[in-house]
Formats: sequence, structure tokens, C-alpha cells
Amino acid sequence: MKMGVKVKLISGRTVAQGQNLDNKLSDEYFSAVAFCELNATDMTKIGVSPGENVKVSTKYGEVVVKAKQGAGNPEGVAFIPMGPWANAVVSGDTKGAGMPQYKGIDAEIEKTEEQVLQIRELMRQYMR
Amino acid sequence: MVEELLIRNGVVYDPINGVKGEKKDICIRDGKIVEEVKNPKVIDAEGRVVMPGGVDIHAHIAGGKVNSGRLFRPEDGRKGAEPKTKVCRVQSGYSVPNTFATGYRYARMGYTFVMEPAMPPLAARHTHEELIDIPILDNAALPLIDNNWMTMEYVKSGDIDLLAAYIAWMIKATKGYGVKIVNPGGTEAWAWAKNCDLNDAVPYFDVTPAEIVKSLAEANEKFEMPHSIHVHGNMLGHPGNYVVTMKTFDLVKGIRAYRDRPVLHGTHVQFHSYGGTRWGDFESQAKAIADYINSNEHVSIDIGSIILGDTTTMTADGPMEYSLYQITGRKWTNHDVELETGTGITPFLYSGKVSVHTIQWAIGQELALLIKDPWKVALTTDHPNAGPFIGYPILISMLMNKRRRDESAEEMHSAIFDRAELPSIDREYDFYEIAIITRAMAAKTLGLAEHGKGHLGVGADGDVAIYDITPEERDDAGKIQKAFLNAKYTIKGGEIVVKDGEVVAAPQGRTFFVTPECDEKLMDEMLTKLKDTFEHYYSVSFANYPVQDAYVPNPYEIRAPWRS
Amino acid sequence: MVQITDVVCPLCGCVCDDIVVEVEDNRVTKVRGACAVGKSKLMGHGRIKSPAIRENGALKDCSYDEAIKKAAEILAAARRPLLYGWSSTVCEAAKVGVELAEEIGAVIDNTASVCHGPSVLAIQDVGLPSCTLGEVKNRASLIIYWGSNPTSAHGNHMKRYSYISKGYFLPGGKKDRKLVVVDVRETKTAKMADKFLRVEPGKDYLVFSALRAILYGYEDVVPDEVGGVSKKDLLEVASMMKEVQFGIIFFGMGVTHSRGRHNNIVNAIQTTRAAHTHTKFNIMPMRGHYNVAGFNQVCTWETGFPFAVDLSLGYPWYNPGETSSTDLLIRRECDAALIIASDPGAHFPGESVKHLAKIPVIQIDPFPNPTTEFADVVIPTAISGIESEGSVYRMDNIPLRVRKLVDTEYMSDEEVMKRILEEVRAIKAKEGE
Amino acid sequence: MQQISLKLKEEVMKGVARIPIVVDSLTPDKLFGKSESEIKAEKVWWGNRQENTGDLFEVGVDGEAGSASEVKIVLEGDLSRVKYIGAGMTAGEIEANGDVDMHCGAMMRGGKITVHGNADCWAGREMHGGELIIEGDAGANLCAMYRGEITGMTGGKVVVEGDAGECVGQYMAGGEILIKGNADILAGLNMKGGRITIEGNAVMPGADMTGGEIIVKGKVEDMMPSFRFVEVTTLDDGAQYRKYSGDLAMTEKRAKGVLYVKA
Repeated sequence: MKMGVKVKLISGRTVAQGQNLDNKLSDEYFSAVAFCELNATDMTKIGVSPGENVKVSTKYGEVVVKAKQGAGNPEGVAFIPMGPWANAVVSGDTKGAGMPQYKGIDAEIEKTEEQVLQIRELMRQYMR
Repeated sequence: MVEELLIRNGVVYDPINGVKGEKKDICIRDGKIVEEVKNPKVIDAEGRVVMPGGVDIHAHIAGGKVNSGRLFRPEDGRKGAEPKTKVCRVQSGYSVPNTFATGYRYARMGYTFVMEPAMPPLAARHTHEELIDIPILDNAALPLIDNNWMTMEYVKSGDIDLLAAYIAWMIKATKGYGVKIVNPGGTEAWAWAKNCDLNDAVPYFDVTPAEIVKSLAEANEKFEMPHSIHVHGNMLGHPGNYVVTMKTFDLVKGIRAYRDRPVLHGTHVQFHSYGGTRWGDFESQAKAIADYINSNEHVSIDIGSIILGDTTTMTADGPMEYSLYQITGRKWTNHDVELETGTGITPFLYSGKVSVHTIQWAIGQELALLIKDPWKVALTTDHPNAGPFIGYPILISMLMNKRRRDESAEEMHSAIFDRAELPSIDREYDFYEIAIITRAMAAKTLGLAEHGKGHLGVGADGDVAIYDITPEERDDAGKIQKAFLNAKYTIKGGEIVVKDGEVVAAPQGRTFFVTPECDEKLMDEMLTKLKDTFEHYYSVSFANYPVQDAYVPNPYEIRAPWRS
Repeated sequence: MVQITDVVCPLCGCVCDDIVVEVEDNRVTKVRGACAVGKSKLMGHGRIKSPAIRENGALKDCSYDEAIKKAAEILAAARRPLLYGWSSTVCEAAKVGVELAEEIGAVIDNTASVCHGPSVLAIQDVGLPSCTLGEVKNRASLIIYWGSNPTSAHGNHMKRYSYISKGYFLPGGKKDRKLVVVDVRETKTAKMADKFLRVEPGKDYLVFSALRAILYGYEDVVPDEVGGVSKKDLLEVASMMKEVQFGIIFFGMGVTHSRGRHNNIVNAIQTTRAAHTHTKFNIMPMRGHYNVAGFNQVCTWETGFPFAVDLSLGYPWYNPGETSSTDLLIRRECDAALIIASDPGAHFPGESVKHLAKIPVIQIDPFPNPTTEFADVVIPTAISGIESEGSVYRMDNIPLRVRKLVDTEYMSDEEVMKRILEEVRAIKAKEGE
Repeated sequence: MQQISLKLKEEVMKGVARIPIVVDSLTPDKLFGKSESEIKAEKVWWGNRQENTGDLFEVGVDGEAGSASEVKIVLEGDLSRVKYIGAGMTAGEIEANGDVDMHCGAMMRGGKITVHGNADCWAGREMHGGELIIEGDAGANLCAMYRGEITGMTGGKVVVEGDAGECVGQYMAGGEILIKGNADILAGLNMKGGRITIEGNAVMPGADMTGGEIIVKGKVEDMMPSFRFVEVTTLDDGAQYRKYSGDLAMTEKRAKGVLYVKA
């Protein structure tokens, strides 16, 4: 049975993400953005430790990323750096404003054994 | 481009050459007016009114301020939307048209030169990028140099020569045309949400607006500058400001211009001719201002006349735009520019049912009608502040026809009869005087006549407007308005750009700029201080500040030697 | 070795123009004065080697001419083409883009669409009381970062222009200023703040309205807690705002991307207007790419509208939510797309990428990225600001000219766009016959 | 009475791309007095090209009309990419069988539109009169203004049987909107006149309102913190409501809006 935690998901810029903007097909980019920052309490709740994989599921999709502990995150707020992994689960509905909702999406996060998709595998999903 | 052009049988109004409605042929070869042509393309003007291409002395058509106006008014943008044609790019906007529409619509009114009168030096590149994208029109821009910290420091220390060196550098660095002044001191004060009257001390700088204006006039006349200082004075739009306006004009009396031209151009003076003490007892003082102009030779003005309806107001006079926004509660943009100037923008609706607007509407026309010598007056709407430039034909028909003015007054708020002069004025402009206030005066005051603008003498640019009206029809106000809105022909540099009111060609215009020639020792002394200012207080570096040549692809340089 | 000073950084909206770069055998070897992100850009990364066209699934190298011809064919045939990107290239390229959009009846849109588009909508509602960054440097004694995190996204912002910088009226730099940060998480920037307000995700709108009510003097109606922020904290921040001589709010995607979108910004601006009844107060969006603002400027003076401009009916029609890229793609409207100097493959929601991957896509970019994975025509170009020059507009709309630092074999974005436009016109002319 | 039936041909929406069709030229006002062949020849925009109505729609005309008000247009087929249905119409009737795309009934001044399905964003934008019935849900910006304008709906009546999206009636100055379901955030944003009734729930209703009234019969989530509670009062439906005035964030002088929330 599923042991997930409900969070508000935020995506945004980081220094490492910015440094690899022109370098997205690299391992550096992968390690810069293919993770999810969680509050320590939330991590304990789902029994995941840093470096292990979590599955992030929203109304709009699901994606597997590495778990990281984010000191700044309050309980119930998860952060994934902006990029294809975050965007696999954000909402594209712009509500007549032209802007997708990249921040504050209801998400459920659970521990998983599934692997994190490499960038090319991730993109291939869209090409089916 | 047609190599030779002959405009036959037109009735020509060319005030700079004293031509008062003579039937006269005009010959153009290689873009210039010539004595005669051999095998030209012939345009038969058939007794129609023929004038030099129009010259606008003051219209906000390009730059950050204008674009902020466009950007924040999609509701204005959709008003003028038109698809591209074989010749024209897409068009949009009414009070803030896009660059393409700006060029086309001016050309359709027979204009071929427009002065952008407010270029923030730090954003000069932007102004030039837009000027490049305005088709057909020749153009120039006046950098704002009055609220600059360097200016105020030299004014304070009284170093007029160093101030001259500074304005010389600024005009060069911005590829500008002359010295623009907007609410001197008041715009710097606005950085602290304050304002300045003519003799208030500017916060932290300990100089007064009066001292700034006088010093800049003196510094400007150190060079053989084609144009005088171009002044938007203090307290614009405030009841009772006509006194400030006359005091401002008086400041520069006695300063000697290097040639036969005023030492101060007062712009959009309608906004500066207000009586009363508050909006309640607001009244016209156009007569007082006109009397001053009539009895003095050192000042020229443009009227900044109101066009009723919705428009977008924009000026470097930040506090003024703020008070306007306080009245309407509508959207308001402000953009203060470090160490130099500011910007305020807000939409505004001039209604003939509102007493104040009605009086404002009257004042602009009163100025044109009460100032005896048309060579002292230019027709403007301070586009888009008092209304969009496409309202010029309405104004022309008003100035030429008292009946039309009276009919309009009847429709408007009764305040026009007891707090304005207009209904009691009988004067009607003729075509010759219209030619003066829409071209000749501006060309002369800007010092452009000797560079081929605003007249049809041999050697002048082949810029000609042919209007679909004859002198006999001068009493038909409706026809006059129609004729001046859509020229029969507009010829720019010898090329037919408008035919039957439609744009048929859209060549690139040229950008005129002035190079004041300053003594090198002075310049070096000034630069030491300027570089230090950049080092510590500007957010861009000295090396990246000046406008590169790439931004003036069609330059026309006017050198302004130092006067010994 | 050549040393180049006053280099203009082509990375973020700060457009720092005091960078020092060392060039050795036509390569940037040393960078001084840039932030970590800007330095990384200037030092360079792996490039797209050659123009290429996708043939049965795989990209096959070809000449510039072939790629440009193919691109033109796709665009000329399209009934609902999209021209997207423009924020990491110069205005000169954007101008050709607008002309191409007119020619083929396309929608032209830039990355503001997924960044500060909502800020533009807000400005169109209430305007923007703002200033240049030098004003902040010289005068601002209160700095508020709201939903923005410069330590991560705009490395030099605080040092050059705001909290840490020294200015004419604030010679002591940060000693003379106060810093307030409002965010949903305690970011690095938040840790530096004199006052940090943690707002619940999606509740910024309420917090702004509460602040406005207080600033206008109706604190009596404000409840004890709003959007996770205590009334006590709101009152404290409000009085900080009232008491300074000059304050500014810098806001970022923390507010444009969350519930309320553009209306959060309208409310942020309304809050600034409320503060302005007490003292000088300004507000500025933290624009992302170095020329995202520049495209909006060019598009505005050429079409009358700043982004998401639909030219399919001949005249410009602007309506984000309808004519914006994400909507066009999620609604599956587009039948072809030209992507330049941006990477929707990485930065658009998966739902929109799905459609993009299905239609013919032309990519113009110096670097391979997720969009390349499904692009049908790939045209590599020179890196603007490193290998080619041109106009860019800083986050405060100050125009600067980025430099050419090294030589290159690659065509510039502007050249490629001009060639595509010529080809399209040639095709149209043929059709005309 | 005359009935004009327009059935969108299936192949039009078959492709990978679903390219919108703009039909503001197909209103009772504009089609009145036209023969079947003239209607077929009527131009409509499909993407960046103009097509004959007859090439995209199966056209049928039945009966005679003495004026536009006697013309009824029935739209069939997949209408989810058909924009500007009934835009600017002043008389007559339009019935749309299915979900319709954006700007349905925009700028309409008279007549009646019935949508048997959902309507996408900007339905009833800048509407001045007439009646718009949406039997399904309405998208965002229902009866709102165009970007930058300060006036949205000024008159007419709009009924949404289902839910409505964000910013219902933004800058509304007059007329009536009835939402039978829930309204997404900021219903009645910048409202200055008219009435919005929400039978379901609302989130942050009435923000920045300076006039008009909003009645919420369900629950309010995230009540605006800048409204002043006035009193508990009873409305026509006999139920008790908490009455608020606002929005004080617009200053007391301008805060003339009234918000009723079921007690």
C-alpha cells in the first residue's frame, strides 16, 4: 500500500540549474535539476533518505526524482528546480492568463524503487 | 525613386521664401528642389494648395516613454489595428500608434520631419531604435539635460563653460539635437515624491529651477546651436501657473543667440497658461501669455492644443503625471531615470462636457489666435499629451474658421463663454499662416531651414505636400479637415510616398543630430568629474553609455562650433 | 591573450556591463566580475555542430542553405505557425521575427509568456510605478524581495544594484538599508533579511490586499492572520514601508507562477501605489533572461503589443490566455513552430511539450537541449553577446549593446532569420504566380 | 422564422493540429437576407487563411425571415475550436450543440445564445445586452473586459448552469450573471456595477470591487481581508446573509461594492 505525503509543489531557479542552462543534455544538468527538496519531517513520513528516489504525482502526471533535504522548506512544501522533471507534473492550464501554474500544485510524494529517467528518456515519453 | 519631378499648376505657400499662394511650378531632381527639370514625371496639382513637407517641432513618437504607453494600453492598440499591405507593415494604436503607423499617418498629413522632444540620455539607444523603425519621416531627438546631477552641480558652482562641455558631451553621446528641459529640479525632487516651483531649492542640490534654466540657456549659446533651449517649465497643469511661465521666459531675456532665433522655446504652452487658484475657479490666461510673446522677441512657443477624446499623457514631469493619476484613479506608470530624469504616463479623457477640459481646449487655440506673429507659434498637440497628432487637421480647420469654433463652443461646457477668450476672437488663419505654424516656423526655430527643411527654395529637400483643396475653398471647414488629414500627394526627398491619401512608398528617414564642438581642455576637466560619477553612481559603465553609430544608420550631422 | 573590459553579460536580466574577460586563441579563458551563472555562460558549453534535418527519426547533418530552405517550406505551408523564444538573443533578430510573423500570419511570442507575462498583464491593468536600478542603488533604504530569490537567479543583483550596493545617499551600503523577504520557503535570500514573512503557497494575493488596507488606514478590518502571516508582522512591514524615504519591491516568479498569477502582480502594484501615498515607493519585476525585456520592447513598438501577438488575421491581435504559447500548444492549435534562443522542451509543461513534439519544429540555437530531441530542423547560431553583437534591454528597460568577444563560423540569429524570411518570400512569390 | 443550420465538417478537426475557426461573420445580423449559396460563400478565417463557410460547414437554410430577429442559427459538430460564436450580434438566436470555443457572445448587444455544453474563456466579454445561456461550465474571464480596458459587461443576462472559471465579470459595470455551480478565484474582480449571483462556492470574491453586488449562496474560501462586515440581513430568497462592504484596499472613498455571503 502507498505511503505518500501530500504537499504543495514549487518549481524554480537554482544556481546549478542556471549554470547548466546551455548544458542540458549533460550529467551536470541531471544532477542539478532531477531532484525534489523536502522538509526533514516529510522525508521521515515517507521513509526516504537523501539520495533515494521518490515518485511525485499530480493531477497532471508523475515523475521519479532523487530525494533531497531542503532546510528552507516548511513541512508540506516540496521544491523541484525548474526543468523537464518538474514540468512533467505541473499544470498547463493557464486559466485564461497565458501562464501555466508552475508553483503551488497539489502533489503526492512517495518513496519508490523506480529509476529516475535520463533527459533523453524523459523527452522520448512526449514523442510517443 | 523618380529622378525628376515637376509639380505643375499648384498654388504654392512657401513662407520661408515669402511665397504667398502663387501659382508656381516646383522642380525636383535627385531629391532636391531645383530651378528646372528636363524630362520629369509630371504631377498636375490643378490649383490645389501646395506646401513644403510639414515639420513638427514637438511630438512624442519614439522611446521608452512612448513604448511604455503602447505597452500598457492594449485597449488603445486595438483601436488602430490595420493589416499589412504590399507597402505598409502592420499598424495599431490611436493615441500611441506603433512606429510604422506613426510614419504612415504623419506622411498622409503631408509631414516629412518630426522632432522627438524628450530623450532620456541613459535610454537614448531605445529612442534611436524606434526612430529607425519609423518609416518615411526625417527626425531628431532632444536629450533631457536639466535634472541631471552634473548639470545641477555645475549650475551650483556657476561653471557655465564646464556646463557647456557637459551638454556638448551629452548631446554627442546621445546623438541628440539640442537641450531639453522638463520641470527643471522638479523631476529630481520627484525621486523623493516631491516637486519644485521655479524658485524652490532642489532637495540636496541647493539650486533652483530658475538657476538651472538660466544657466542652460547661457551654456547652450556658447555654441552655434541650431536650436535654443526647449523648455517645459515648472508647475505644468497647475491653476495659476501662467505667472511661473512668464517668469521662466523672463529668466533668459538679454541672453544673446548666435543667430536670428529665440533663446528659449516654450513648449505646449497651453498647459502653462492657466489662471485661477484651483480647479474651481480655473480660467484661461492665454491673453497674458500672448501679450508677453507679442511684446518680446526672445521666446517662441508651440501651443500643445487639446483634441477632445481619449489619449495617453506622458512626460518626464513625474509629479505632474502623478497628480493626473490622482484625479482619474486610472493606471499610472512612472519610471525615474538615475541621475538624469524621469517619466510618468497615464491615460486621460478630455471631455467637452467638463469645464476645465473645455477651457484647456480653448486656451491652445487662443494662443495661436492672440499671438500676432505666426512666426512665433508652432501648431502642436504635444502628441499624445493634449491629443494625438492625427487631430492636427481638426485644429487647422478651427483656426481657419470662426464659425466652426463657435459651433463647437455651443456644444461644450458653458465655462468657455465666461472663463475663456476664444468665443470673442474673430481672427481666422489663412493658408499662408497655416503653412507657417505647421512647417516654416518649426524649420526656422529648429535651425533646419538651412538644412533643407520646411521650404521649397532651390537646394531644399524635395519634401512637398499637395492638399486636395483650392484657396477658393478656404471657408469649407469640413473640406479643410479632410484635405489636411489625407494629402493628395506627399513627396519626400523627391519620392512620392503618399498618393490620394494612401501610402505608396515607405523609404527610410534620416536622423539629424548636432555635434557641439567644445574646447578640449574644458572637455577633459569635465570628463574627470563625469567618469567619477559613472564609477560611483551610475548603474552602467562609462564605456557602454554612448550611443553607437549602429543606431543612426541614416545620419545627418550638424556641427555647432564654439562661439569665441 | 587579450583582455576585454566593460563586457556586457548575456545571461540574466541584470545585464551586468562591468565584466572583464580574457580571450586566448579565440576562446574565453577567464571571467572576472560575473556571478557563477554568468561566468558559466561566458566560459561556454558544448555546441550544436552543424545544421541538420530530421529524416526518419534521426537528425542528419546538412548545409545552412538546406536547413534554411526546409525551415521556410515548413513555415510558408503552415496555417497556424508559432514563432517562440527571442529572450536570449538580440533585438535585431527579434525585429526580423516580427516581420516574418507578419509575412506568414504567425503568432509571435517570447519566454515572458512563461515568466513575467503576468506582470505585463498587470501593468496593462494598473501601470508600473518604477525606476532604473541606479535609483535603487542611490536611494532605496528599504528593499523588499517578494517571491524572488536573487541569490539563486540574479547573482549580482544585490551587489550591483540593491541591498549590498553603495549609493549616493546610502554610502554605507547595506548598513544604511533594510531588507524584507516574502516567500513560501526560507531561501538563501530570506536568511539575509531583517524581516522574513513566510506566506502559504497561493496566498500572496490576500497578503497584498491586507497590506493595502493597512497602508490606507483600515487595519481594523484586517484579521489576525492572513495567508499564514500574522497581522503583527503585516503592521510592522507596513510601517517600515511608510517610514522610509524610498522603498522598492522586487518580485519574481514566486508570485507570477502561483495561484492568482497576473492578479498577484496587480495587487503588488496596488500595494506600491498605496505605499506611495506615504512616501516614494517603486516596484520592479526580476526579469529572467538578459533580453526578455528587449523582445517585449521591440514587439510593442512594431506591433503595438508586447508578446503573444497573433497576426493570423493580418492585423495584430493580442490576448494572452488565447494567443500565448502554452495555450496554443495545449489546445493543439499550432501546426508548426519556430523556436529560437529558448527551450520549451525543458521549460513548458509536459502537456504542451506533447503537442510540440508532434508538429514540425524548427530550432535555432547555439546549444543542443531537450527541444533538439524532437526538432525537425536544427540551425545552430552564434552566441549573441559572445560571438555576435546587438541590442538588449535590462530588467529596468535600460538598453545596452552586447559585444562580440570572439570570432565564429556560425551565422548570427539575425542572419538566419533574414535568410528564412527571404526564402519564405520567394515561396510566396511563386505561389502568387 | 428562418433556421440556418451550420454543421462543422468532421475532417476540419481531424488533423494533428486543431486550428480555430473565427465565425463572427456568421451572426443573424450578418446572415439575414442571404441565400444558401451566399452563406456558403461567406468568408471565415481558419487559421491564417480565409475559407468559404460552405467548405468548412454543411449549410442548410429553412424558412423565411423578415428581419435578423427572425433568424435562428443552429451550430452542430465539434465546435470546441469555433471562436466568436454570436460575437457582436444584436438580434436573433444562436443555438450551439456542444462545447464552444473562446469569445462566445463577446460584445453582443441583443438576441439570445444558448450553448448546450461548455463555453471556453471570454464568453460574454464586453457584453452590452441580450441573453447568453451556458448549460455546461464557463471558462475564465466570463463577461470580463478586454486587456487594459476598465469596463467589462455593461448589460444583458448571463446564466451558467455549471461552474465558472477565474475572474467572473471583471470590471463589470452592469447586467446580471447567475452561476449555478461554483466560481473559481476572484469573481467580481474590479466590479463597479451590476449583480453576480453564485449559487455554489466562491474563492476571494469581490477583490478590488468599487460597486455592484455579489451574492454567494454557498461557502466563501479565502475571504478578502479588506472587506468590512456591515450586518446580517435577509435577502429575497428568505435566507440570511452576512453583508460586507468593500473593497477597502481601493480606499473607503471608492469601496462602494456590496458582498453577501450566506450566513
